Amino acid sequence: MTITLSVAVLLAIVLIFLLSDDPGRTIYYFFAGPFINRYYLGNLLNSAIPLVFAGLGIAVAFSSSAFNLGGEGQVYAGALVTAAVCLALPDTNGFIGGIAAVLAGVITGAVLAGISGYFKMKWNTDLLISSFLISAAVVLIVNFLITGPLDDPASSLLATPKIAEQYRLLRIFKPSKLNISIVFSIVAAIAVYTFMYHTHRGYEMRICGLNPDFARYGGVNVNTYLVLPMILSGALHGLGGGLAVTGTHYMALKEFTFGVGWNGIAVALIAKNHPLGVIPAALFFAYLDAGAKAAMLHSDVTFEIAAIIQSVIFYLVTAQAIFSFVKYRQRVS
Amino acid sequence: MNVIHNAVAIMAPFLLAAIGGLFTELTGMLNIALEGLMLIGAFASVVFASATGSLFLGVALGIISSVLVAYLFAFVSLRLKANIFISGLATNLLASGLTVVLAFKLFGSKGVIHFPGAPVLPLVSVPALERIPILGDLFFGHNILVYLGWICLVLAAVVIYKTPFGLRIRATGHDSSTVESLGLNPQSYQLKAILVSGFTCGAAGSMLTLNLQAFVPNITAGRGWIALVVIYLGNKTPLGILIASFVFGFAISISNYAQGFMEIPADFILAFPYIITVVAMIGYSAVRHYRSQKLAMRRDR
Amino acid sequence: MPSVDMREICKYYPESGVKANDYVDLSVKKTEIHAIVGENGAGKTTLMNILYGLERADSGRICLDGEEVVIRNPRDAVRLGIGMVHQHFKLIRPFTIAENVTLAMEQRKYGVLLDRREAWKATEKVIADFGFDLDPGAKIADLTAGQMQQVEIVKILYRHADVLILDEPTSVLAEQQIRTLFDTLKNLTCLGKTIIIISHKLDEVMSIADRVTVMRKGKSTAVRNTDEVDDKELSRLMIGKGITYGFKRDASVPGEPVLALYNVSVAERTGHRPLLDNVSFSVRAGEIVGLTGVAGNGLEELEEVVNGLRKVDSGRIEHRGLDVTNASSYFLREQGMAYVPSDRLRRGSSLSSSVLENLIITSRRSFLNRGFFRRKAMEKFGREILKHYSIDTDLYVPMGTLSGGSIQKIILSRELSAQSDFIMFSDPTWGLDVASAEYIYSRILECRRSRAAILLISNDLDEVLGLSDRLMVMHRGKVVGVFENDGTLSKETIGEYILGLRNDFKGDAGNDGQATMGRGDGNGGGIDDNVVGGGSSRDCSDLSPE
Amino acid sequence: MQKSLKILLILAAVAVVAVAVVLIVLGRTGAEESPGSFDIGVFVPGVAAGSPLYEQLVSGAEKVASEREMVTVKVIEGGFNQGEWEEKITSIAATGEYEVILSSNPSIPFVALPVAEAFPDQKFIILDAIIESHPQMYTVLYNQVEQAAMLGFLAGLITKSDMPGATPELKLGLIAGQEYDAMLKMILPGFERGAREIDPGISVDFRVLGNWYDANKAADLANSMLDAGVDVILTICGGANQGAITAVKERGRYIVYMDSEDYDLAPGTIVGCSELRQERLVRETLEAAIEGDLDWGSNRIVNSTDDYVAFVDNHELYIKSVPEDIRDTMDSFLKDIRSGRRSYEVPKYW
Repeated sequence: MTITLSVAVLLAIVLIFLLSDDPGRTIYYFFAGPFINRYYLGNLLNSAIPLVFAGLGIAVAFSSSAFNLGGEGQVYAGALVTAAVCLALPDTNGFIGGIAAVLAGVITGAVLAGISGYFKMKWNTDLLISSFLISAAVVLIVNFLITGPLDDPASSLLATPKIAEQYRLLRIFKPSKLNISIVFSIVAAIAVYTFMYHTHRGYEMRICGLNPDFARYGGVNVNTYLVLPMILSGALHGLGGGLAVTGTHYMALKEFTFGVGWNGIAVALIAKNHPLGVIPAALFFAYLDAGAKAAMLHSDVTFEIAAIIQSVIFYLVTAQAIFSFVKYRQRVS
Repeated sequence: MNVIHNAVAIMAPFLLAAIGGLFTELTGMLNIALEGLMLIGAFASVVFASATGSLFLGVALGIISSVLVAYLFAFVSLRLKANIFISGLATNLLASGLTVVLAFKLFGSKGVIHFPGAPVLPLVSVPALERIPILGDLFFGHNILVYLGWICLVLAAVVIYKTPFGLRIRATGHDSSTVESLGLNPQSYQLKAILVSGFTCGAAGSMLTLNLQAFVPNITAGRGWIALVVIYLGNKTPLGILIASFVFGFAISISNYAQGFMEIPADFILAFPYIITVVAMIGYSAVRHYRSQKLAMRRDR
Repeated sequence: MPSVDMREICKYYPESGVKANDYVDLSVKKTEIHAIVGENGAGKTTLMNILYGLERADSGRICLDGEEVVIRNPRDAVRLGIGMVHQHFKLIRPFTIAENVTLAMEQRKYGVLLDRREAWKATEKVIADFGFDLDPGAKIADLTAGQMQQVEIVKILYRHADVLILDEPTSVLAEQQIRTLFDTLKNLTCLGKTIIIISHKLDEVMSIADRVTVMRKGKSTAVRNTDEVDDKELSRLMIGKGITYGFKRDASVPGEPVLALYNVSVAERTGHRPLLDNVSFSVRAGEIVGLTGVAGNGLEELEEVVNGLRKVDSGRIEHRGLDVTNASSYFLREQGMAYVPSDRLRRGSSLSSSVLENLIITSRRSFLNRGFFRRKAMEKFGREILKHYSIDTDLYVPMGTLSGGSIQKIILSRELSAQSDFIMFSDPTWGLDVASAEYIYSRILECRRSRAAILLISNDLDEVLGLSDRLMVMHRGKVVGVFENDGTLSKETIGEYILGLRNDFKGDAGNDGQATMGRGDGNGGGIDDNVVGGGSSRDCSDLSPE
Repeated sequence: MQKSLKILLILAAVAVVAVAVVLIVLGRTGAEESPGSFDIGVFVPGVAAGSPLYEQLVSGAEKVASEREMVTVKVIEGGFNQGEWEEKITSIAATGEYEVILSSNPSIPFVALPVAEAFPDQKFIILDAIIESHPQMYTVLYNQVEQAAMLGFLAGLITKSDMPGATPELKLGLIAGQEYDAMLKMILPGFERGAREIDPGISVDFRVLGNWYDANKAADLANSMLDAGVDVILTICGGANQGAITAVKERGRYIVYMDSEDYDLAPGTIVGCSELRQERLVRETLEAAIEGDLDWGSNRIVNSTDDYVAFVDNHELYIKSVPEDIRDTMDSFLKDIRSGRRSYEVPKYW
């Protein structure tokens, strides 16, 4: 791991020399930028939060051989529904209302993923593709809702109105957007870990994923576990989306969760589908992104250059990741 | 019906990309880099076409560029044993960054780059035949790369089912250890499959830019992902891919036209093709399920 | 001049710290049948993988016909005329025989296209030349295990191999098929082929091989001519001490029926022929009922039906008088029915999970405390099992890293620790070495002593004959013979039933008259007789080429 | 071999790191800010290159910087994810280095609101946008109703004309990248109003692409509109415009174009371009800000009477491709607008 990582860093530095006119500055901000002030650090931590939830969602699904490719739509829809519920609620108690709203987001994610799981169970519909397609449709429908019926007439942003103060989560590292949902993300990781490795449901779910024949032989109702991991996965995605609204953005913006679903997959793969490993993997991802942002702000790096440098690091980091995803191909023909 | 004619034009890029993706899929790999490979092909082909003034050279060099990036993708995935999913994501990221950086270095713009000097894609026009309803729409009056797509499809079917290479590709996907035990290197077939996907994605990409004589960043706009869906929807057969991509092209075409006369908001109509496809797919799996239950299903799970 | 000469071959697996081959010598003469025997993990397969180029030796050299060769990969091996039949068949199931045979050495037309007709012809020619009976156009998925093995051999012969390696070739075959295979092999040596067989079944080795190399713990310990040794000596060489192959089955008085099947039928979805056809029998406390037959004749289906993995279409299953027809596996286990499956790598265990996770699959709910596992209790349970059954491994080792024998021991210990009153064993010693098999047999007999009812499903006739109190034969989904195993039964007699050559059994397999014949037997009748009549002759020709 | 390779790698690593460290030190020292300067942070919500409005935003600011000492400009591109804009603007504000943050996009005031709250000293100049009143902000809105009306009027003339590409149907088209307030409240109604001054029976076929870059889909959309008898299309979909232009060109129909003077893209096909004088606006506003003349907290709507919104009628391609009678009618219409005799009010939608 250390060797590949250093090779990746080396290559990244070489690329920076090639692409940047002020390589020293760029390198400094790319690698140290996220730590130079508390604002950047806070944002780094904050941007890791949705990745943790998405990564957990994928880890749950993949370790049960449920291939959820619909994370993108599930996060987005979860966020939208949370925002919508917050906006629709009359002036209620902030705590209860906030929980109800996030819960609605969680349910949305769970239902979206659950549909794929249900049809997989019922008719053996390919999970990978159905979840992906549903997500693609959902993203467009949410776009429609955000720019149409739920658009804030008072702002020119393609977004819903802001949610009321009482539903917003506590910011803990001002002026950054870091908020207490980081605690939730850690709790969620521990909870998912506990569920998967310390309860019989989690055990049955993993066994079903690893070897359905063995699970069936051991008296596990395999069909249940075609749906359950998808529901859990979708719920975690929805939770990530919901907390992004109540914690970070206070509203649902058009395509603001863009890429979280895919990056969540990468996070889970780097973490080898281990729930606790998801946290460092998400931090690594967020760090790369924060570094790129700092370099863009303080040096002459542009988006595209940052993308190239990031892609090189991804290429090599993955040379270490376990092949859990590839392994699904080895279904017996 | 113009809807059909346009559907054929719309489906052409993802049909081509799906053909290449089919090869990687048959060797047992999920190739999510189709999108990035297409983007590379799109950029390189129009640049080279404009530089050389030759349509053929443009397309050929576009394809070669895409194949080179595919080789990088294959090298990392197969040789360095990187997770193919993440290296695929990385390829897409690389393509989106590289095309724009190169565009900026070469032409000083990161936006739309016009190539007024690039050769125009000639239409294959047979006026007499074009008037035949439906068939005329299907087969005539398209640009020349659309026909390249048809040719590639037929070629792919022949290669997959009628050549030793295809036999080995399919064998690799079913059980790579068997292929290995016969003295073949399954990885080399996976490599070749990825290169084939680079080839067709390059061609698919060239269609997008040569059409317009311009490059727009992110011009592929998710067509690589649609191609992936098409492969599955087409049940991993050439004929299936043809049908699936037509279904998709038709749905998109209809939604384009529907915007004109339907009262439904536009963003909502945009979701239409995906909804149709997912419903069709679930319906198909239901039919398959009940049929197989009736017929030769020896084990029910 | 030896044909194959391997000298001082060494192979070390750093990740597991195992010296699989430690200065191994092997010398095989031309046109002989040479057996390599040894326990599981003795290094036989590693040695052959090295010869076939699937693995590379750390040191040592290989000579073919006196010339030193380097074999880097199977391609080199094929070029040098070496072919290998693996223990697990390397066949592409959706492909036809001809496609499988010619794969990687395809017949071509116009240089680039597959020539299906030529492939068919070439395959046909090999089949005919060497006296097989196969249809080149048949799909692998439709073949029996014996036929698949023939395809594997045809594949090698098509490649003009002079040296054939067969890894445990008889483990999937029935008695008659084994004899066919041996005839084929002898025939091949007459045609100038050299054959290396890996095996641990000494009687087979004695009957077919000319010479034997014995391997033990990664070393080659002896080379003998088979006509100069007996199997006792061989087993002493293999295991290091003299053992008596065999076991003692003391007399037992069966008690009341524990499990009973009444007219159980399972239809095939295509509707051609029932997978199970009016099967009725019972297993009583303290007895072992053996069930044998050729794969594809209903044994697997019966196995699944009894475990609740497959639904029956008609008939009834009772456990201690309780109707458990179509009950779930979980319910059956709760009722005290244990099961050691034949497919131990896929059904019996989860290879990527730890030993502990494999051990608790059936007892998982007993460790729950408010929904959470009591990790300590679980570990204690696991450690006790490992200790009690003297399995030398750790709880958190992935199952897949263990040897076949250890895996089977763990499965067995898990099932036996459940204190069940009914235990079904399916091919419990398949692929295991003598010592492991002995161990398994002693456990089975122990269960019998503790008055469990035991159903033993096995393709191994010696095993069934040795262990069973009663013995049943299945053919085409029907019980075609039931015998009290009084020591007078011969393998040959059973073999005739197995192959459907004799079908004179009309009873209902000793249900003590309880069977309710009214259920589910109305639909059998006419169709069924037709199919069996028409099919059985074809079936015979499949299995015996003569 | 293995070992030497390793050593080589380590050496290379050491060398690269050493160079990097040296450069970092140099880079750090070079970045010192001098006091007393007027520093402008330009936030581009998207990518500057390729977008005329953003390009002018940057070039205007850079011109001011080049003309005046002590004025510096730093351009930060925000990318296409709106969700990240606030964070990036906060980053700029958090440095405390910039006297003014300059941006251009209708949504920026709302993105900047929380930033302004967190940094009460930070001032914002936001063009192409409007907000009621905020003491830290100054916003300027272009009258795009007027801008669209000019194009609508021309399009109406053309669809009624006997130009070769004009169809008998009285149909115009508008392709939008997305639906947003300025589009729905100003541009679409303005385009319709302009056209209906020619003939109340003219209808506008409004379609949405869904993004700003799928040029091929824009072409398909354009084709489907042309099939329905549309003969003039106003295309406002960023990079994807190219697709609409190509499709329309192939069928010999017409395009009217917004935001930049781009007749050259498709001579004869693009028959009308309007322009926003963003660069001038940037320069004037920045000058005022530097001089301290800017009335913070106010907003302003600019239109063609002050020549911030303009129709480009002096381009040779315009003269070449549009028949004289149409140009004459157009001329008098433009005169009316420039002189304020005819005006299109911006509805208060904020």
